Amino acid sequence: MDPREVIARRVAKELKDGDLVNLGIGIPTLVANYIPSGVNVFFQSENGIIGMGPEPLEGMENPDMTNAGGMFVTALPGAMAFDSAMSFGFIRGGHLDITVLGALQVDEKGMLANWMIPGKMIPGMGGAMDLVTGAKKVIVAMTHTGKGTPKIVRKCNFPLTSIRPVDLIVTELAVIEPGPEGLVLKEVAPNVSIEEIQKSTDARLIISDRLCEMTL
Amino acid sequence: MDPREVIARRVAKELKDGDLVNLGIGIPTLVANYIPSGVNVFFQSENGIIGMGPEPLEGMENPDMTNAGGMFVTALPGAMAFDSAMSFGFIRGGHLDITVLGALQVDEKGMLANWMIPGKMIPGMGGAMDLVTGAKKVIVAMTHTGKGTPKIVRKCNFPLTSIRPVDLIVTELAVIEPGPEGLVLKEVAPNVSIEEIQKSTDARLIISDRLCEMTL
Amino acid sequence: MKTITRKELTEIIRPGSSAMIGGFLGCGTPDEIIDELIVSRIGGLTVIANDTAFPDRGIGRLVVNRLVSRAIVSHIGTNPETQRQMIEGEIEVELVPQGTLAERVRARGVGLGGILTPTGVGTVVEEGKETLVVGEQKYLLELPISAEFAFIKAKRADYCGNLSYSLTARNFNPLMAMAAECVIAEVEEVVPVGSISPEEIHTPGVIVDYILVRGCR
Amino acid sequence: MKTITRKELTEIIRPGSSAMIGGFLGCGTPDEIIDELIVSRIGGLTVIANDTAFPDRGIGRLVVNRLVSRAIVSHIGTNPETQRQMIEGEIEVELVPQGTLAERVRARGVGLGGILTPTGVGTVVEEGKETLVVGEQKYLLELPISAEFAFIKAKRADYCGNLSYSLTARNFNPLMAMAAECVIAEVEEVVPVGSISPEEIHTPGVIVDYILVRGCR
Repeated sequence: MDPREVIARRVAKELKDGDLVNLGIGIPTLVANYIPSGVNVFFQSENGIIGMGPEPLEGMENPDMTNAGGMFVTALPGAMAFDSAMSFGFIRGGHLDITVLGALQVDEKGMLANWMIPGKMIPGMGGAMDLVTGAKKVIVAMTHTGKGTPKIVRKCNFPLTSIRPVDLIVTELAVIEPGPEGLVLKEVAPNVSIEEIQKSTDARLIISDRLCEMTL
Repeated sequence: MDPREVIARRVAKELKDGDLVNLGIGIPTLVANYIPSGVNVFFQSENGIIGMGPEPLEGMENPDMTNAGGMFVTALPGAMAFDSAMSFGFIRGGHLDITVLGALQVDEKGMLANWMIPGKMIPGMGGAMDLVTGAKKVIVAMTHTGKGTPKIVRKCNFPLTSIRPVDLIVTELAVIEPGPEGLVLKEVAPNVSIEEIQKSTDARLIISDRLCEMTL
Repeated sequence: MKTITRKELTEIIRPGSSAMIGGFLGCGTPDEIIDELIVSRIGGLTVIANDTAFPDRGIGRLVVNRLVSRAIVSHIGTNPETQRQMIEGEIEVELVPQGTLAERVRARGVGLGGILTPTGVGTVVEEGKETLVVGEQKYLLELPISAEFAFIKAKRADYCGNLSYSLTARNFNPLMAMAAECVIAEVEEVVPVGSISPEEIHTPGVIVDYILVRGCR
Repeated sequence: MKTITRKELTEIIRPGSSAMIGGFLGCGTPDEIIDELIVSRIGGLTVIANDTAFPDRGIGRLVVNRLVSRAIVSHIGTNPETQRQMIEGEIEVELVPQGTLAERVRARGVGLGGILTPTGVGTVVEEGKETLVVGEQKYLLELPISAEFAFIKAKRADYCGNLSYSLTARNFNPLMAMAAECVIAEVEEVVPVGSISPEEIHTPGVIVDYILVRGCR
């Protein structure tokens, strides 16, 4: 299975019926494809909608209906449109149950850096700082390393997105939960050893007493 | 002419075409009856509407359409409804051209007290503090005295509504403009002498060089 | 979101609760929720609202029935009973400028730690509050206000709990729906999901806990 | 409110102006106003917007045409040209978290002196800013942001200038309409007064200065 699909499938299992969910660009967007049956969630998009649906069929695009990545989307029955202040009101005000974002780095304290590589790439924080600060649950969905370089590090050296720690890190190799003692390895992907995971991880991992295999 | 009508007619002449106007309860409400012809203004009401129209005909009242005094009103074509934060956004944000309010006291510095008589009557400030602080032009419309007691005083001893001075005071006797030197008497009602006005006024009045008779 | 009956309200709302209640002099107030509070004598309430309406209307009826121990409102002038109870020390009243009240409720709902307003500077409203000077203008720091419940009134709901308000009955309702822990909305009708357009929905169903349909006992 | 043509825009907007521009990655951006700025080479602009869109779309085209000297935005990741100009010092970019940008624009429009937000605390966004602790939580004091112009895009206007937005094309537009000295709205059509319901009007005509109808040269 494609690593991106592994990540998206595992994250999708975190969604509960009735949740208000915001998916970031990239791998997080794929999560929408794997919502467990019987689970109904509402997707919020920063640009001003709750109840966002999938990509429209060709020829049915509307220029006034896009997601936070600028792609055409649809509105599901019961969708609601609003302005940017209201949109971030939902996010900052604690009404968003889950946000799923990508990362450049996550560290031992659960700190996330995802909006800038000094001197190299400065896309800007967009809505990420508000999302990480305000959502009830923050899930990082990312490949375990970036071109072989560990993204799970001892301490972020890229600028932080927030001082609020993330709640869960899901990669194609593992599920890791930041806790008071550090990063706890909770699940490993099939046919992947703990040693392999630790080798691809700069931060020290604490092995959970209840370590299990990742199911998708 | 009824003193209240005199006041309302004179205030109405201050309204300019296109103005966004908020009228308080009591005499200010009467202003709407005397808008000069050719002048089109938009009435805003704190409870959430721009484009408020007159009282409905009997049998055409709607429980969801009232003014800030709780009376049934109508919506004119082009009316807009909004929530209380937006409503005071227009007021505090400087979008309201004119607010017309009643007063308990106005003083030599143009300070207004209109929401409480200590130990006696405490209706509360409602929207008055925001209106006086935020409107571009604040007009006090009131009878010159309250049961013989001057309402235009040297210094308010009732709690202030705002530290922003009012722009104009209109009574059945006079039009008075607060300025850096004090209260300037600008217009006197027909058949009323300056002496009579000063006698009903606790504050010292400065007689304008261009004093004229009030026209209605 | 769950649809409930008037009787079920009494299992959810405990005496002594704090509640934001929508409405402006009774317009846009959830009257049937108020009816039930009165019938079931759920008292000792802290009420956050624009006003206490009239003795025979809206929130005023809660005051007359002595169910309110504390009121945080902008105006009590239309309800002599509130003034009487306040003067005799039977009810505690905190007066807040209307625009400030709206922003304090909103601040809570949208996760702000406070707002700076020029309203109230130099008046008794300033007492006990932190002030800040920004660009030579002085402002009061006004803090968010929260409550256990929001009792709101909407015109319509759909079966997802999305709410739509009507004309001046909107007022504080959408702000309060964002700011309280448990949101109970009284509506005139429930319509199929998808029959309210995205622009006409003012409060999303995901933040509404219970719907009480008027006339459904 | 006055209806104007594209040519008249050039008499109103001076080079070196500050302008808030609606839109989110080009969705809800007034494209014909941007066309005219490009054709008439009105440059040296300070742009306040959510983002700089794409090189061939929306505000991105102003950047590519070198009409922007300063941008206050939340995101430039979709426009490599903005990043290039920033790195080479040709354009000044201030990055603001999206929710903070929305509240700063709103604060100006509704007359607040600032807002306290938890967003950005402990990050580079905190640098140079006043912080306040309210109830053990630390907040940044974020200040209002204003501009000479707001260039906004609405779906419809009526002949009073009342505006109605569509779906996700709403975004920053209604906030910006409140916050700028001169508001120029580009609309797809103008309809008779009274044909947009009070609940569907998002920006009142009284705060709109000019309307440009798409396709009217």
